[in-house]
Amino acid sequence: MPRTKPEHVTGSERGEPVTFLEAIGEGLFEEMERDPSVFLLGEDIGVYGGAFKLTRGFLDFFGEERVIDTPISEAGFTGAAAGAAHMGLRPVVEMQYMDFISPAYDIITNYVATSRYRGSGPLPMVIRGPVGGGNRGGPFHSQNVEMAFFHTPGLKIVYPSTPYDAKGLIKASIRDEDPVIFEEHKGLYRAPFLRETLPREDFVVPLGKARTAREGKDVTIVTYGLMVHRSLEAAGVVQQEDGIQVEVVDLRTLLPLDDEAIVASVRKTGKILVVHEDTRTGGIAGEIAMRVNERAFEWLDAPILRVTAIDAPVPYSGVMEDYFLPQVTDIVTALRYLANY
Amino acid sequence: MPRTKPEHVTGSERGEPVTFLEAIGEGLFEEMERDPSVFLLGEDIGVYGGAFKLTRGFLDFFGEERVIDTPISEAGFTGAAAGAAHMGLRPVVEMQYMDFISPAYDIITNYVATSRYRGSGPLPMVIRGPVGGGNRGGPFHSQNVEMAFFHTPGLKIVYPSTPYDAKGLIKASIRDEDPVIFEEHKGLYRAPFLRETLPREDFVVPLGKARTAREGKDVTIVTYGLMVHRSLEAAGVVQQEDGIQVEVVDLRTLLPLDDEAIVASVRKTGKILVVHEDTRTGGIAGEIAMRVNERAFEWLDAPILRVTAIDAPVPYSGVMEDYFLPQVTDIVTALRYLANY
Amino acid sequence: MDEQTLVAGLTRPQLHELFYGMALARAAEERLETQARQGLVRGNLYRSLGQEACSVGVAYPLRRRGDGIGDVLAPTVRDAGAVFLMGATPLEYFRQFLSRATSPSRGRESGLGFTDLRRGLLGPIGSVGAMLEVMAGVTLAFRMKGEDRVGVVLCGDGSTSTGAWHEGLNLAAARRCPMVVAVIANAWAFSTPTSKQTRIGSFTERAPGYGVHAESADGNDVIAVLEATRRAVERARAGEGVTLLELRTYRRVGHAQHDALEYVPAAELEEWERKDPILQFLARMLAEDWSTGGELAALVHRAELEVKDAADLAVTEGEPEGVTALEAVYSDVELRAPWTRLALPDPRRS
Amino acid sequence: MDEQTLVAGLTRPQLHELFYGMALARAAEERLETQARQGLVRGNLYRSLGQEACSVGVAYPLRRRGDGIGDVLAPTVRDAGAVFLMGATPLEYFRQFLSRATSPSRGRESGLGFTDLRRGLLGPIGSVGAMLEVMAGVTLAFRMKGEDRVGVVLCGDGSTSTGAWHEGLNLAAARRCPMVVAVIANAWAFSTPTSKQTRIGSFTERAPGYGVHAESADGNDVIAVLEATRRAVERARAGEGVTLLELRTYRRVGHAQHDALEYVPAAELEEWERKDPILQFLARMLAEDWSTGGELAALVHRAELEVKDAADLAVTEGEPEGVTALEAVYSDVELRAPWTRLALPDPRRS
Ligand SMILES: Cc1ncc(C[n+]2csc(CCOP(=O)(O)OP(=O)(O)O)c2C)c(N)n1
Ligand SMILES: Cc1ncc(C[n+]2csc(CCOP(=O)(O)OP(=O)(O)O)c2C)c(N)n1
Ligand SMILES: [Mg+2]
Ligand SMILES: [Mg+2]
Repeated sequence: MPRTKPEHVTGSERGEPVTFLEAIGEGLFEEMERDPSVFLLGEDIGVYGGAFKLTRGFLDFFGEERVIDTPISEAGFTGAAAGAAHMGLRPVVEMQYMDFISPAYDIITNYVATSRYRGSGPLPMVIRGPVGGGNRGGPFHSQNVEMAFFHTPGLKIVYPSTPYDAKGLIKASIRDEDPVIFEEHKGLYRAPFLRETLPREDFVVPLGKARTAREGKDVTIVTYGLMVHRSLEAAGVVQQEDGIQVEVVDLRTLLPLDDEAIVASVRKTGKILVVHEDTRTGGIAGEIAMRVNERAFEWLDAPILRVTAIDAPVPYSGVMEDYFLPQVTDIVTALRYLANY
Repeated sequence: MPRTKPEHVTGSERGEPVTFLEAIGEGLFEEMERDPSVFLLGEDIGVYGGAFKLTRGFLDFFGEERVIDTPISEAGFTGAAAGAAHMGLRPVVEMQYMDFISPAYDIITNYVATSRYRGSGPLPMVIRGPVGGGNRGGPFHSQNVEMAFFHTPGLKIVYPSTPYDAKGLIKASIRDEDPVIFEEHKGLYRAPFLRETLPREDFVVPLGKARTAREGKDVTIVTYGLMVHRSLEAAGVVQQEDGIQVEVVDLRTLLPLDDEAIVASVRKTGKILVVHEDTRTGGIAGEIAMRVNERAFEWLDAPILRVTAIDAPVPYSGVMEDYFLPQVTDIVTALRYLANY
Repeated sequence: MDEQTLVAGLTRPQLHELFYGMALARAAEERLETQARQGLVRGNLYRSLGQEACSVGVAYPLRRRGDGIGDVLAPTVRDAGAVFLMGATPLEYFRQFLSRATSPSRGRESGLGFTDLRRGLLGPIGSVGAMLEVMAGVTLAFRMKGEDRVGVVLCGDGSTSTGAWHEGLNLAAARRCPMVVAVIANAWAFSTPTSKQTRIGSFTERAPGYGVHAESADGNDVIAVLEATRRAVERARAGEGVTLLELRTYRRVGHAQHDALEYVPAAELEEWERKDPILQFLARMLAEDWSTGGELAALVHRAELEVKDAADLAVTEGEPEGVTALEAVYSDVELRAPWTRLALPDPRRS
Repeated sequence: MDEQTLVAGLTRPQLHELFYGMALARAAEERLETQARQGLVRGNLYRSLGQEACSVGVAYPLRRRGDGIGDVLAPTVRDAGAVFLMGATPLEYFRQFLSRATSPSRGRESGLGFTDLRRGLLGPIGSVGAMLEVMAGVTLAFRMKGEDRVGVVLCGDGSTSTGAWHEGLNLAAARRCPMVVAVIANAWAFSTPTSKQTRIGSFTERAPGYGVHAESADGNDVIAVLEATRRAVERARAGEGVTLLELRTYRRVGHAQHDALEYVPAAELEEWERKDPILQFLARMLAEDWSTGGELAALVHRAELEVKDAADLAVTEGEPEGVTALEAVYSDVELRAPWTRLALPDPRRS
């Protein structure tokens, strides 16, 4: 084949460390190579390679039928992905920004999520795209979308925090028999500190399993996505300055939620802080609090607490957005409070 | 004026007890009489009077310009309501079933909810409609929609359980300066046991305030909608059979959540059970658990627990739907468990 | 003589099949109404009375194979006739409405809301219009895989106002998918007349805006519907893209059983009763000598019997166990029963 | 002499106003690009380079009053020219992009995404197409209140594929609202050519499907745009309902500043550079003797000065306090600051 692989998906093959974005690109690319039924659709993913250039070069390599530039029709192409999945294909839909998943809310929650239940058999499809704030994107290019779908049985939601997980999880999501919403934090895409050398051989990270990002015995942080790194930073601060040993659980998959991992850590530390970048009321901290109550209440030595964004649209102003978002200092404060409780 | 009022909205005027549905009809009607800027739009609300006949006769009384039969365009007419609100009107949108609010998810969460924040000034509008299961309506005519919007700052969500509250709250919602989602449980609409004589004079029930539906000192139930009545029934059972005194807090408004009421009751009883008809994961119990942790953890003598629907689409089969829904026996079991804890 | 084609390339047995298809739909729905009155069936029943020719005429020219490689059809909730032709049986139909454990959706959905990929049936969801989006993807897959299959969506006049209808149709049109959209223009969407749905006089006027073919047919003439659909399907199979069909007909019953049709002028109803698609076809069959009164009466009788047998059997069967509500939400995640229905947990430190 | 109408019923000062409107938009955007390169502005900048005549020609014939009872316009994020004409100032414009505390949205939204009802400006949200739904309601309100006001939505070719576009347009059409939809057909939606967006050659082909008027105009000819819009606005004001305008033009810069236009043929760009709406109008003004080189040069200069003054002032102003992010989410609910930034709670029994 004369077609050449796009360079940004060959890092691991060449043994070089890759960014978060490249890791996802590699995952997509490998799955497309491995399984001809995998194909992509979304806005500007072909010639342009996607707003974040994640699928740059894919069109040349895989051709027009497998890398489809769609009209601006999030509902239309998400529904179409479901139709193609019925016919045995494995579509991967890109939302240009995940904020634009909203017009597809009906088809996702009513059609996609209930399809298997209504008897159609498996409906393998992935809806992926960039999420999150900190980029001065304003209210419509900064959202996290997990809580729009967390309440919908039938969906899975994945939200990785490292290149390794991102690659392993996108591959696992594509191979999964259920519809998966896959969130990629823009703040991680090209973050240099995250560059990581990945195995050359095929690997997946299983859905539904959290990861202990740091071990500790005093306080548990349950978090995901970019906030894993903020949490690790805060954990480092309180370790150094206060000798507090923080355990950081990176959920990786939000739905289904890995109760076991959360409960195990809480039973160890007796204290739990949930950190999420998403807004506060109705955030995932609530569900975690319920699960902990149901399974680890007697181990709690302090209230379950949370550090989150405030309950507002994401403001455009940098100063306001910084105020809006949870910061390392918030986590540090919360950790000290819990440790001293 | 030769126009006659539709009979079903004159019960209170005539001093007769009214159903839940009639109470909402009265509330809408009175607000339309009182304020010419209030108008209705939705599918089949005019000539037909709405799928549940709630607005029967309104068209004849108020005319075509204030009772608008729309095309099947939930996003379109919800967005249009916002536009009309900008121009000083107070639209009340009916969703034929609240399940069909889904196509309007984008315009509600991105436009309506953020409008004031982005500087438009007030955006008074109400989106109301029937919700809930138990009617053998299957997956697309039985949903509760609160958790689709609970996470969206800028919206208010109301979910009444009695004719008095329904009337007072729909009136308050129409007068409110913010967009309100108003859920009406189909199982309450015509329930004979709910018939209630309402004040003849104008009254409202303020948004954001819960109500103590039953006082007790042993266990708190926090609930809303149809489940208030299931909870009261269960409370009666355990009172009689076990001497357990249950306090039932009817939230009435879900967003903003009335922390004060919840916290006050939990500080009194030390035990809390959240009951919601909606599915489990990501349900409102989670947020309540967080708030209780934040403000009443030290008063807790038992884990925060919940009784909810299971995590599945709403099945059509009656047997399956009964299994799917939380039942009085579930609440009784949970209350005993908590009381004995 | 059975091989001779009499009209529209159809033989006598085929014409009988069409007739039987309509008679079966009508008989099944009537039986269902009776069951509903008896309290056996709950939930909404949507009838196709007066528009059976649309369901049957659209489904008939498809490759109906039952082996998962034929054409695909997405019916509306009213299209019993189409669903039967695609291979679903009256027994399955009654099981669906009676929510039997044996029903195709295992009690999860009512009526025609089940999906059967072997038969090429995609069950609708509540939101009208949505199936255009899904079918755009089904037919996109046909193109991608080089299969010469076709996808047909039935939809109501009311559904054309939805964003889903637009996005699905435009996407399929832009990619020249082998898709046919048949709008059953039955004058009403629940109580809303088409004039409040849109300012246009015919849905064919939508076609230029998507760059697709269009054709309008008398929806009460099963042969006309069949021929228009056949042309559309052939175009699609030949790679000529999407066709928008308008089938002009009339919904002669309420939107569902609780709707007493108070908003419909009696004269209009009578007019359309005279155009009843089954009686009209029957009259034509006799007039053209394609059949005899005895044969057609026998078909009606057979349809009624088939329906009765199916209904009677379905009634005797049981509903699913409640606990099955926990199944099939995911491929690999097991839902737990509610804790209040299990041995109570002991959350204390152990 | 200033009262004599020279073309399209416009006087010399009015023609100068049009010219100035385009020059101002271009100058403002260029200044903004500089600021972005300097790192002063973050986030996406969407330019109208080459399509200024659309923004200006559409807004000009509206009742622009600034007192809340004129016409209403919903721009796209690219329509600086329209927003200035409606009364927003360059100072406000720079404050928006620089997220100043003094900006119309008080730092909450970038660029043209602010709403100012007194000036009849409805700021767009992210989702393209959505403003048709909102404007349908604005114009419905005009009808209900018996006001002879008009609402105009500017939207891109790409936005026409959204369900929102369809639902908004159909609703307004069905109710004969006084609404004008101007599709800026600039050949691209980000990197997607119109041919991938839809199979149609002209967006006017959509009009019959909604039963609305349509007109196509050369989007690089400000007079043509103005005249077509004026006709549409007059029809709307006269109760003749919705008009769909197609404005044919070309987006000569990247979708936003990071887009290097690699997917655009150089020849096409050159062709459209030659049709630059400002230069074209300038040439015509001179050829027809409507103005002089000196006058026009002075206008360009004035635009640049106005922009520079505004930009320079805005740069010196401060961003909002972070804590203001808590304000104006609700009319009557106060958000609390995060607990970690307050005196720490004592949740113990007291
Ligand atoms: C998106 C959406 N909104 C509302 C409804 C409620 N509803 C069910 S059927 C119906 C009327 C449908 O009319 P039409 O499409 O003409 O189909 P017909 O009933 O005539 O077969 C409505 C409004 C729905 N199913 N979907
Ligand atoms: C519903 C939605 N999906 C995706 C996007 C991302 N997006 C922003 S602008 C744009 C292209 C818009 O093209 P067009 O409507 O032609 O406007 P133009 O940029 O040409 O002015 C896209 C895809 C969006 N804004 N809204
Ligand atoms: Mg219809
Ligand atoms: Mg464009």
